[in-house]
Parts: sequence; C-alpha cells; structure tokens
Amino acid sequence: MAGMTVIVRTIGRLLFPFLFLFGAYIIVHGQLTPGGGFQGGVVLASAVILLLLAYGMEGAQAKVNALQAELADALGGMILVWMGLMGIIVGIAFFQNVLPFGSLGQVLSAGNLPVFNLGVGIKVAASILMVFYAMLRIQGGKEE
Amino acid sequence: MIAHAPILAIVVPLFAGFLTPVVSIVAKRFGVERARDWFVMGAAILMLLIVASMAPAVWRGEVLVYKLGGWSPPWGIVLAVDGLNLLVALIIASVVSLIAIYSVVYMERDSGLEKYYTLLMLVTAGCMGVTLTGDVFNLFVFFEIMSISSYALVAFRRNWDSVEAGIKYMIIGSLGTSFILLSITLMYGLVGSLNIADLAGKIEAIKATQPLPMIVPLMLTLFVVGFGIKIAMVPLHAWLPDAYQAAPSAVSALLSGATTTVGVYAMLRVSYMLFGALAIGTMFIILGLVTMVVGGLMALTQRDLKRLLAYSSISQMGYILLGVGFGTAMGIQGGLFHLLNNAIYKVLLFMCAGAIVYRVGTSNLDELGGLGKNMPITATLFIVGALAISGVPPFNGFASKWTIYVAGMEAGQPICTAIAVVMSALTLAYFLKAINSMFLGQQPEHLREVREAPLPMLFPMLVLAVFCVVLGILPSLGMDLVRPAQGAVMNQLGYIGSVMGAG
Amino acid sequence: MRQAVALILVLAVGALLIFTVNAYLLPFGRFPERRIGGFENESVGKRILEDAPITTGSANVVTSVVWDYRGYDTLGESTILFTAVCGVAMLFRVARRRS
Amino acid sequence: MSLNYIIAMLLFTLGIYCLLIKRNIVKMVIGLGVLTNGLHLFLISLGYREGGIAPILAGKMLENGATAEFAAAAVDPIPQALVLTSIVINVCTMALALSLAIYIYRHYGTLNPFKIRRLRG
Repeated sequence: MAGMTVIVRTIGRLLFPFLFLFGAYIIVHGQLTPGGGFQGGVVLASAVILLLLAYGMEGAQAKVNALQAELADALGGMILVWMGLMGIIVGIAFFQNVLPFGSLGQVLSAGNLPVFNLGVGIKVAASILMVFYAMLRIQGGKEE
Repeated sequence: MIAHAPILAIVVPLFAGFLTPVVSIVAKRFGVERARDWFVMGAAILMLLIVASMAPAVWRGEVLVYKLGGWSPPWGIVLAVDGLNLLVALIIASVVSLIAIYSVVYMERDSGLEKYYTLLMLVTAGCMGVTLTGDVFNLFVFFEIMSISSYALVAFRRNWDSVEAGIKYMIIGSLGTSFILLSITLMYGLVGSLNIADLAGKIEAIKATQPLPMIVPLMLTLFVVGFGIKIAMVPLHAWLPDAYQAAPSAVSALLSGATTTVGVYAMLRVSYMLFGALAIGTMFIILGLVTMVVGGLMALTQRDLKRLLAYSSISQMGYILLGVGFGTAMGIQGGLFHLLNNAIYKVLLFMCAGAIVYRVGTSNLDELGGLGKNMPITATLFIVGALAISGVPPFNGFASKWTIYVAGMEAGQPICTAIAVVMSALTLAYFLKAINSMFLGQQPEHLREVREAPLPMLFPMLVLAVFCVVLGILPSLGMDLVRPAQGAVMNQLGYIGSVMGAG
Repeated sequence: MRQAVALILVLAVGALLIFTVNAYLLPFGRFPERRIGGFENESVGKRILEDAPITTGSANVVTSVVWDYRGYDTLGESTILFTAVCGVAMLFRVARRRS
Repeated sequence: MSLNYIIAMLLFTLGIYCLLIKRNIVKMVIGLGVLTNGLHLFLISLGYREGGIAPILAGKMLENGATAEFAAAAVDPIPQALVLTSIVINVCTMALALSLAIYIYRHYGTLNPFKIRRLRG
C-alpha cells in the first residue's frame, strides 16, 4: 500500500499519540467508566491502522510489525490464562478473584479486573492488526 | 486436581491452542518441527486422561458441579458433568487423540501446519466447552468457537472446492448460531436466568400455565433449527456433503466424529432438559425418518467416496434422532449407543478414505479400482467399517441398530422400524458398490505402483476397527457405557437438584 | 418467484416473532418485571446489580459481569478472536511447499 | 406493543431476507451483520427500565455508597455483557467470511453464490 497525501499523513502523525493515549485510558479505566479491554484495544489498533492508511504498510510496520503483533497476541492470551489459573493455584476456583479489591472507584481497584482488561486490550489490538496485515498481504490479488 | 477436572478438560486444549504457534516457532528454530505434532498429540491424550478421571464419580451417579469464579449456580457460570456430558466428552477426546496421531503423516504435505494444529485444538476446546458447560450462553460461546474454527478448517487447503464449501458452511452455520442466540435471548427475557438447571425449573413452571405460552414451542423450534444445522438434519443439510468432500479427510473425520456428536448432545440436552414434556419425541421421529431416507437415497447416486460417506453420515444421524425420539429408556439407550458407534466407524471410514486419497490422490470412485491388492490393510479396515455402518452382525452398528429396532417395536412404531430396516439394507447396498469400485474390479494402469498407507495412519484406524469388533461382539460393554448417559437424559429433576443444590 | 416465496416466509417469521415477543416477554422499559411465571425477584440481573459493587469491588457493573460473574464467557470470546485471527492468517498464509 | 422490540425483530427478519434473496456473498455477509445487530438491539432493550441509569456506580451515589439506591435505578447489566461478547463473535465471523469471500473472488472471479457451484450431486 502506497500511502496518502501530505494532509492525511500530517494529521495521522499528529493524531497517533492521542489515539494511543485514549485507547490506554479506556483500558485502564475499564472498571470505572464505560469501556474496557475490548473497546480500548480496538482504539489502540485503530491508531496503528490510521498510520497504515496514511503512510502505507511500511509506516505501520515501523511501529508494530507482524511478528510483534503475533507475540503481543500470545502475550495477551497468556495474561488471561494465567490470571484464570491463579484461581486454581491459590486453591479456589478457575477465574476466582485473587487480588485485593482496593477501594471502590479508584483506578487500582476491583482485584483481577484491571489485569484482565489490560491483557484483553493488548490481545484485541494485536489481533485486529494481524487481521489487517494478513488481508493487506494479498492486496491487488497477488501474494507478496 | 480431580476437583478441577471439568475445567481442566476444557482448559488443556484451549491453552494448547494458544501455545501451538509459540511451540512451532520454537521448534522450527531448533530444527525439530515434529515437536509441534508431539505437543498436540500429548495435549489431546492428556485431555483424554482428564476426562477419563471424571468417569468413576459420574458413573456412581454424581453430578460434578464446578463453580467458575466461585459463583453459585444462577449468578455465575457453572460446569455440570453428568452421564450424558461424560459420554460425549469421552467420544470427543478419543476421536481427537486418534485424529492428532493420524494427522502427523496425513497432513505432512500441506503448508501452514501450525495453523492447522492450532485450529484443531480450538475445535476440541469448543467441543469440550459445549459438552461440559451448564450455562446456556456459555454453550453458545463455545459453540461459536467450535463453528468458527471448523469453518476455517474446511477451507484449509484453499483450493476451489474448499473455499466454496467453507463459505457455504459459514453462511448457513452463522444463520444457525444466530437462531440459537435468539432463543437464548428469548429465554433470558422470559425468566431472567441463563443457567440450564435454573431455566429448566422455571420453564417447567411456565409450561404449567394454561394455555401453553406460544413462546415455549418457538424457543424449542429455534434451538432445533440451530443445532439441526450443525448435525445436518435434512432440510438443513445442504452444507454437509460439500464440506466433507472438500475438507482434508482428517478434518472430515473430525467434523463427523466430534462436531456432529456435540450437535446431537446440545440438542438432547436443551430439548430434554428444558422442554421435556412437549411433543418433542414425535418431532424427532419425523425428522429422523426424513433425514435417514433422504440421506440414504442421496448416497446411492454418489460417484465420490467422501461425498458418499457424507450422505451416509446424514443418514446415520437419522437413526440417532429416531432412537432418541422414541423417548423410552431403550430408545434413548439405542440412540446414544448409535451415537457412540457412529463416531467410531464414521471416523474409521473417513480415515480409510484419507489413506486412499493420500496414496492415490483422488476419491472419485470412477478413477479407482483393484486397490485391494495394493492396500490390503486399508481395504480390510474399510470393509469392517462399511459392514459396521450397514448393521451387519457381529459389528457394533448391528448392536445399536438392533436396540433401536426393538425400542421401535416396543414403542408401538412398527412402520418406523420397517423403514429403518430397509434403509439399513440400502446402506449395505451403496457401501458394497463403493467397496466394489475401489478395491475390486479392473485396476487402471496408473494405480499399479500404489503402496499401503504408512503405519502412523494405519494405527488409529486399527484401534477404531478393534472397537467396532469388540463393541459388536460384546454389546453389553457398550450398553454399560451408555446407560449412565441414558439415565442422565431422563433424570431432569435430579440434574436440577444437583446443580442448584451445589450453591 | 423465489423472491415472493422468501418474502412471504420472512414476513410470516417476522410477524410470529413480533407477536410472541410483545405478548410474553417483559414490557419494554420495566426491567425486573416478568410477564409470566412471577420470577421478578429471582432475576439474575437484579441480584447482580445489588451485589456487584460489594462482591467484586468494581464501580462498573458491566465490567464486573464481563470479567467476574461471566469471566469465563469472556475468555471464550477472546478465544474466538484468536480463532478468527488464526483462520484469517491461515487463509492468507504464504504457501511454501516442501520439496 | 413496543417500538424497540418491533424494530429489533424487523431487523432480524430483514437479515434473514437478505440472506435468502441476495446474489452476492458480500451482501449476504452484510445481511448476517444486520441480523445479528437486530438481536443485539433486542437483547439491550430487554434490560432497559424507564428512566434508568447506566449500571455504573459514579458521582454522588459512589460518594454516598448508595448501592441500594443504585440497584433500584440502574438497567440490567447482564444483557450488556452478553452483547459485548456477541459483538466480538460477530466481528470474528465477518472477518473470516470476508476473507473467504476474497478467496472466492480470486478463484472464481465472481461473488454470485449461484455461479459458484463446482460441488454438486
């Protein structure tokens, strides 16, 4: 993919950090405000996809390449899995809360929930990027 | 660890699925690509052991209830394992283990194998999740895992046929799952709960109101259509022959052995547990007869081995529905026994077809012939499977079909029994035709050099053939396996009591 | 012809659904209520609304349902995402046949 | 009769109609999306209550610890959680279906499902 005009490129470059921050905000405040891991993850992915649209494949791959996305996907999955298994290791039940609750309404509250949101946020962002990269690979009906 | 067995049986294939890409990257780096195959095989066998470890307690009549996150039944998600779940879980775990062994050689010529094994493990996780769960929305979620990964597996080879079959399966299947979701939504709107046991109790109370609220049969219909698509009940079977023909044979075996079994399980669980007192027996009998007859008649005209097996698969689903539809203890027992047997010989037959495709490169019956000399073991195993599926004594198909016939006579349905007997003869006819054109007759010039299938492919086939014979000679063994499941189907109050009492 | 049959079929299904939904489910905007059976106080959602802030420590009750009460569903959901990504990557894999 | 339920069910049936009648795989996938979105709308409507607030403890109620008051005012959280799950499932189905459609187009040069018929019998 070739990329777009200078207007799109400039705005894309300027917007990228804000989109990224917004995505991170949605993920971190998952247990306090509407949103959470899935929604924040999609925003994170859309930040990179904006770069992809503006600068083409190379611009996006410079930020996150396909292998990094695959590893991030695995990392997110592992976070979920291990937090789930912690319940068994501690000796209660799969998916049981093992962290302290904290005080209601704080960013660091609600036990496992922020960790789950973080894991799924990474996972969703990576997954959606991977779908985009995979689909772009055969752009124009020709395999890379 | 035994206390955690229900969740571990799901989590092991799930994590194996997550880990397979990582394992294959590492294995490739160290130059031992086969490590990935061994890893998947090990995970499948570990799962089988975990499922088997639940068997003693369940056969004693307990219902194992596992509270996820520690939430008591109606508030959170529970896993509930009774005889029926256990039987289906055992079938799935065994089938998947054998297919993992079979795939090592059968799939070795394909690219993208790490994706294949990942998807194989995810199908397994989906099947296990559907089977062991006690929550109706969770059932839907895992049903989707199973469906989506099987759509991808059908299209695995990416050639003309498989993408066509994949998109057909995908569109029809997605329509089916959205019917299931609609039905679940209606249930939630009706009683405000998602736990199967809780729903069963509450819907029982609603059914008592006069006249019967129309929403109850509507929900049942939506469920039957949704799960009926997965088991290819006749008006909804269009996707199945295409999918089975175009998929790699290992995947066809997986679909016929695991996902259709899960479809039957889900249908039984939902219809008998939630809608027990409605006239579901008659409905199953009619659907079963239609499925049986149409599947059998369509199979007669096929010129492709895998397509023929696909239609016979549809036909066998009819027997299961018929047996279950009689509603008597013996009928349900026969239907479930046939479910077990169907998984055994259908997987065997698809593996034989795969062995032929592996060596010859085609499954078109017109291009095959005289292979009995070149592939004697495959030929023998195929004949064992074919005789078993046609209900010839002393193979396992006879035992279960006989039970269904007897149940039919006892239930006062001689016409159904007669149709079933005739269709059984028809099954024998088209399998004889297939055997004749594959293994006997004139051998075309280009098949002279064909060799016997390699040992890792023959081994799982041999295991299954041994099961065919053993369960045929000692049908009481199979009956003992099935009896707890039959007890579980008919014991609605016991299930509700055990699950709700666990809180 | 096919269009007419499909249209009639769909209209029939739609009419049936609209009728049943309006006749038997709770009236719109009356959440804990149930029209038949009297399960108002047993509604899972009602009880979770009362308990969730205390038992899970999360101010957002939807998040506590998604990740705590029904966390296992969400694990399944992320597995589906993984499955779909895997399926897409499988379809668009670069074929490298072994010699 | 309530408008929410009617429109949700109309969207659902519109999706089915689209699946039955359209001769283009991408349009069929869009139909699938419409159908599922109808379901989501329906599911969300089931949990609504007149003048209800979002099931998020915030502002004054959080400071006063008024959980009972909150529980009496908020809408049902479970359908919202179910819809979140279902949306992701729908996205995944669509991603895979569209990928398959790309492949169909590369092989057959058409997206008309009635022309894509190599498997028959």
